[in-house]
Amino acid sequence: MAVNLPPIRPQTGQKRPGLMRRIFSEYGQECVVLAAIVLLFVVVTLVNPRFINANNLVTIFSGNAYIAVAAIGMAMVIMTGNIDVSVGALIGVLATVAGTLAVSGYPIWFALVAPIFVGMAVNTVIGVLVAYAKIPSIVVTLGALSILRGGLISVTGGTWISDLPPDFLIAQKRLLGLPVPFLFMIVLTIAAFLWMRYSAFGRSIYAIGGNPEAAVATGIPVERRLVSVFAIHGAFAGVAAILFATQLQVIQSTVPPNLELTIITATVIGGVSILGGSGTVIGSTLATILFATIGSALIFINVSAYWLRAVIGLLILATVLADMLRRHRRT
Amino acid sequence: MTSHEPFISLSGMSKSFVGIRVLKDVDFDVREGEVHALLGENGAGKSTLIKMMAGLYKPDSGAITVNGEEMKFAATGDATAAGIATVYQELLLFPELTVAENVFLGHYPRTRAGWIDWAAVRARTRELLDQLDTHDLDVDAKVLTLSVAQRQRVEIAKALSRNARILIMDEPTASLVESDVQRLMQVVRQLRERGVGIVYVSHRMSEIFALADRVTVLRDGAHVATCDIGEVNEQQLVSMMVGRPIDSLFPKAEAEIGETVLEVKSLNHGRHVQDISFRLRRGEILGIAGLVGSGRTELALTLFGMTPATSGEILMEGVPVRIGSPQQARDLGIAYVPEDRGLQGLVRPMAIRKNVSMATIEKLSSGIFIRARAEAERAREAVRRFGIRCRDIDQPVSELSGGNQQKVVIAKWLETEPKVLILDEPTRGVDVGAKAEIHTIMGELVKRGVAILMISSELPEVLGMSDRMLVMSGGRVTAEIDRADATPERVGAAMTAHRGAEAA
Amino acid sequence: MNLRSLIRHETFLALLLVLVLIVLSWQSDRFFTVSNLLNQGRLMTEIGLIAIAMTFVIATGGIDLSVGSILGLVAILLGVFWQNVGMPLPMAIVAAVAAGTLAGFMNGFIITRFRVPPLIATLATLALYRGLAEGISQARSVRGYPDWFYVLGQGQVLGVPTQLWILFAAAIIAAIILAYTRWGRTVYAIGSNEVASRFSGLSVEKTKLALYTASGFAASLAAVIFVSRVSTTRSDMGTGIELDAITAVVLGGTSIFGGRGTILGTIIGLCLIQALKNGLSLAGVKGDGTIMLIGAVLILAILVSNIFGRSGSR
Amino acid sequence: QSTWTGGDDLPTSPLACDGAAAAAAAVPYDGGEPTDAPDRKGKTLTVVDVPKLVGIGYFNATSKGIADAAAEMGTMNAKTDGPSRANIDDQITLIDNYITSGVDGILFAANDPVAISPVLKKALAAGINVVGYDANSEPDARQWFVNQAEFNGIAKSMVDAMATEIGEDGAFAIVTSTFTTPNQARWIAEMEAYQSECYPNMKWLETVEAQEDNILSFNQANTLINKYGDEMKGIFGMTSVATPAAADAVTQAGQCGNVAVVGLATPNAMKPYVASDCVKSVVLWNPLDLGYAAAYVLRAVADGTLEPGATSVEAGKLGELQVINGSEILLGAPFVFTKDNINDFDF
Ligand SMILES: Nc1ncnc2c1ncn2[C@@H]1O[C@H](COP(=O)(O)OP(=O)(O)OP(=O)(O)O)[C@@H](O)[C@H]1O
Ligand SMILES: Nc1ncnc2c1ncn2[C@@H]1O[C@H](COP(=O)(O)OP(=O)(O)OP(=O)(O)O)[C@@H](O)[C@H]1O
Ligand SMILES: [Mg+2]
Ligand SMILES: [Mg+2]
Repeated sequence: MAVNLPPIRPQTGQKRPGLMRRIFSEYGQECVVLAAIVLLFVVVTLVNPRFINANNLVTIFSGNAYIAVAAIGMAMVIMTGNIDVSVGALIGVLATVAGTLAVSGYPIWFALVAPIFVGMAVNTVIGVLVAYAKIPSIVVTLGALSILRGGLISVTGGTWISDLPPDFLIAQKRLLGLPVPFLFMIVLTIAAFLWMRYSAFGRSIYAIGGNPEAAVATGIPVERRLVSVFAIHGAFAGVAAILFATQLQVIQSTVPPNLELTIITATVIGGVSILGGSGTVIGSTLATILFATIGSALIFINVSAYWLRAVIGLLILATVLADMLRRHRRT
Repeated sequence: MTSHEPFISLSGMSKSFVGIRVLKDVDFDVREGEVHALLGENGAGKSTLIKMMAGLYKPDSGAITVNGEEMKFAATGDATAAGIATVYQELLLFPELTVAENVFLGHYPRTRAGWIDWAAVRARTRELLDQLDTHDLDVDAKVLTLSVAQRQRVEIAKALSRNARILIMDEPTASLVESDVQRLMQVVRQLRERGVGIVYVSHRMSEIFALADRVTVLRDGAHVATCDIGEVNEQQLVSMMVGRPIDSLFPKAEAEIGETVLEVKSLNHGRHVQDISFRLRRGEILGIAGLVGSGRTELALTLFGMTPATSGEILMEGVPVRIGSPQQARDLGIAYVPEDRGLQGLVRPMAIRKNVSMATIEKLSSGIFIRARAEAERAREAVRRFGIRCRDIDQPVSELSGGNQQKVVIAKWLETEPKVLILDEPTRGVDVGAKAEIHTIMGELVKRGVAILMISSELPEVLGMSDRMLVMSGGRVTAEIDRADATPERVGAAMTAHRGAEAA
Repeated sequence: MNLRSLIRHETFLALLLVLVLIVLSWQSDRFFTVSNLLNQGRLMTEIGLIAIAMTFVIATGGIDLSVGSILGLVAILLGVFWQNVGMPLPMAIVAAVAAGTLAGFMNGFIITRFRVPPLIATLATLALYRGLAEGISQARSVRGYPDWFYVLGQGQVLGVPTQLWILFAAAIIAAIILAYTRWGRTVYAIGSNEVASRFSGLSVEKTKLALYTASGFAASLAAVIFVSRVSTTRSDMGTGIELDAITAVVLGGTSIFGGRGTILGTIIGLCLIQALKNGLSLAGVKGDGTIMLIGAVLILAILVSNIFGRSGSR
Repeated sequence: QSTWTGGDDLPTSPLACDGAAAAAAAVPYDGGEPTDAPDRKGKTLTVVDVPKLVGIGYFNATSKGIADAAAEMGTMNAKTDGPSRANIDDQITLIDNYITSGVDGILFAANDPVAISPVLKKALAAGINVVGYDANSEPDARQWFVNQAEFNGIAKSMVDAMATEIGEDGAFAIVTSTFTTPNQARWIAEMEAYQSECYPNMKWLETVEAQEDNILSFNQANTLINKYGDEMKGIFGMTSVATPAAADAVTQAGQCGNVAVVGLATPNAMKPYVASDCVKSVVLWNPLDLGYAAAYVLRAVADGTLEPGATSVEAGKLGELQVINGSEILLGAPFVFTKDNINDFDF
């Protein structure tokens, strides 16, 4: 049956879109968050120039670094189409582990490394339950949240850890003139970004989240990868716990209420799709910085403290809606 | 260049799902440099057999021999390593990743440092796509922006990137328009020349005869026959598949054509529906032909209220109406059987009963309560009327074969007693037997005075079934052709024509 | 996947509940008494009301994380309307509940109109509504409600705590709606395949809007009962209640991916959690031990029902 | 620069600036009475202690104090069980369960004075002896309340300490947990009243929330330092979480000596900062003593030795404690820890 074939368009003359366009189309949400940060900086600095003094920049960029680090692991988990609501409790457990080791005479390096491995171990169990037992991750981690939170209290009885050796308090130190938490955040974010962008393992995270069925058919060992991703997330939680534990000279055995929600919020506001398969860790780190900026900015421009949380909520909502409008325009 | 030793051979393959045997002791083999067609009705077990060859399913029993060596495929990786690549029925790509990544995911070329060599990934993808005559596809485009035909090209490039000795293609042409089918067949021949062995599954007889060297027919999970293509004719193949002869492929029922039911005047919606006008009469089948992206589906969606028209006029039985939602369309007597059965047509985990009643659930309720007895009655009636093969009406639709699933969608919409029925690719991926049944149903409907708007990418189907045809290109109607004047050449010309250059 | 495995999960859960009841009453003779059980019913009403609405939301494949914040907001508005604005209390209640329902409607509007995924939308409003509660309250608590108001949270009708009647009624109405009406059918259809539901002419957007509104209403009702039970109003009320409600719902067998779940399951899940909290406490287990055990039960229950029922997986 | 409006609408009663004791008006007993309480004289009591939350140093100390007293008396089985979050609802549920399980006595520190009252009344109605400490309920919902220090007394100690450090015209800010936490809210209200009366030239910059979150407290203190620079001379920490975090912020910002930190905190958490001279005064009572006294009061109530109208009670090693405000027992004046004495304490 003879049918006229459509003409084949040769490649020539078809140019790739410009760099800015590509960045904006690929990293749209990151751009929105970055724009929000810049906008806040400009506006607040106009109102109160002290906002950009060096110390305040340190406070903004390093004060929430542990949340950003935890959000890196969370971003990976969310990209595979899963979620973890137990990470807040896990950070509490790991901080206590680090502190306990440090004051009971173990070498400092051991106290600093142990939480990473404990975090990996705990999350490996979670990962196995998700990947092999096929329990939805929200169910497993809701359960883990209860277990870790209850376990922490019943083991520690809620005592605080003080008398920490000075060398242990790495988050208070500076390297090359920059605060260590900030360096951790930046280095880990960039490393994780590059790893996810350019390593085969990293790409498979996107693949699993984007189309799990296809991942199986392509020969990606989905179950093993899922366990690994949870374990890596545990390692990041370990690093976050260390930054959390070494910022002050005492370690509280309770963690900030709703820490897990803060971390998840940072991740999704940063553009990681909860449906899996897209987003970057740069976005989640930018979102953490955005939260810190908002918190600081509202104090600087004298928003009544009572309304502070409402304003934060409104700004988060605005960011979300801005992203949605951007997407709708594109389609 | 066909060698006579099979590259891969399967013997005594059996497989059961939840206690039901879907493959019974099947033998199958493929040689290098041949096209081996695999035929069978929906649910005959073709995809299941293929998935075992690909290492996706483990056989309950049976042996796989590759190059004379017995193999166990524990995972898809083992099959790929053995030189077997698969293009699945439901294209398995990663929508958020780029074309190049999709092609090389899982076996990226590495730099010496162990990182992915992106330059090589892109260059080699370009090369593979060029080999497939697909020069217009950007290797950096995200797959989610591609059309079905383009995605398929990516799948084939992916298979080739692994230097496959055997390429399995499960219904590769199911969602392609004719022109793309031709290009695909070209590619298949080219691969055969290079010595690749190809397993080719399709429900379209014309392709089988144009391509295949050998055919194997499955029925109800059992092996019926394997023979050279020269030994059989179409009639024989069909009766081997169905177990009975089928007289005519496109039975055109003679129905009386009545007054105009639906009239559309210069309808517009976005880029894909521009200035469309036509009339549809009672008892008439109006076929719409066109290439992928010609806007046929968009037109249907606009008529059905999914994407309401931005301008233009729609008249139902002479009365101007506004259609802003599928509910309004339904209440006006328009029904739409969508092109993507799994995504748009069915709630697959739900029972047949609930799917059938879905569009008429208000009618089947007193107040807010569903009248379960009446609902079951209607469903049973539909199962009987359309010959839906199922255990009972409470069986989840996901367990039915493709053709039967399609009948459930049609049954659902006929429950609304529509005046206008829009069928978008009604027989896509449906076997010959079921296809004939669906065509028979269409014939009965027009006899009862329903007006049918049929979109199909299978030219013989449009030509065979329609009373009149619209041809679309670039979002516009480029030709309106009566049954008597319709020839493949005329329609083909109009499909690629631009407005103003209407094929007269 | 279908009705059969559903029944299986709930049967299993019910058996587990019976087992827990037997073990616990063996541990403490004060556990299995009418007054204790009724009292537990009083304590679980707020979470129960929220969980019932949440069952619908999760069955459509959505989620509502803002319920705890809506509860706080409604509690504050109730107090502020009554004390600062000077409305009569019944009117203040109605106005506050209306506001909370509106908050739920806002969630639905953001989700349906702007196509924001429910998790993200309600994470944002979780922060927003709590912030509004704080801002409006100016950190003041409101106390000293008239006595009649406490009937709701502290009183009894026919020997049964007042709010338990409300929970019963809500559960029965919700169970009937979900199981036997076309709204319920629409909920399941949306949860299983939203696109196909839209193509079948079901009003997907309207249904979702209604569900998030209903979720806001349930949280508002819970707020009124909560205020009446504890006799005071604070802006931090209901913090974290969303996770408790979600726990009950998923323990009850509702699939987090949508399309599956029953009110009966949710109620059994709720009772199981409350029985554990209460019974273990009576048996001398401390609060932290109890929450660990509840976490383990949640995981194990879904694990076991996965193994036997092959449900729960995607 | 909002003045403090948080907390509740109760009137403030600032102490005299020179510390002259206000004439205490005799208030009749306004506590509740258990109904049909069995005679518990001399019998071993089963007691549950329900603090605001478990898992923080302060309530660990009170809990230990209770345990110490119980061990000393030998006639009390005390157990601590509290919510893992400072949550009014969880606390109520716990108490409710203990009522059902049939304890002899309940010791509590309320997350909310009003919210906890119905369940405490229920306990009284069940014949259980109820004694509060640290954070009160409504008076008639319990029998006695052991008051660690009166709100106005704490306010005076705090503001006096700050004035000594930064001068009577210095500017300061406050870091608290949440505006709704009743004790903190009362203290802040009393501080404002006292400061505006006795140090009218001091400048109140602002009050920020930091939950019970030490990193957030640290960040908030830092932000205050960055915002006000030299203008701000002092920071009040209102909780045992916020105070060390604020001290750490000042230390890490290199502002020791420029920004004073005064606050409520436990000595152990503050030792490093006091040792480095960054913090000069920490205000607190001894929570061990608080728990200890509460246990003794409960014993006395059960034995019938502490009855409505009494003016003092015997509390083991603490000696005689005074009854104030009708049904409260005063632990003593708040204690100010300094470099000289802080190492004598370990809690
Ligand atoms: N995962 C599964 N679980 C249960 N039954 C299955 C599963 N996969 C396939 N089946 C059943 O096995 C039978 C064979 O299915 P298969 O997909 O192999 O058919 P097919 O020949 O490829 O049909 P089609 O032409 O429609 O693609 C069908 O009855 C189908 O319902
Ligand atoms: N240029 C394009 N780039 C990406 N996707 C396209 C393009 N053109 C069309 N598509 C996609 O291809 C699909 C088919 O297009 P459309 O529905 O307009 O045409 P049709 O004639 O109905 O084709 P079909 O044969 O698929 O029914 C649509 O889903 C559309 O999104
Ligand atoms: Mg198939
Ligand atoms: Mg189409």
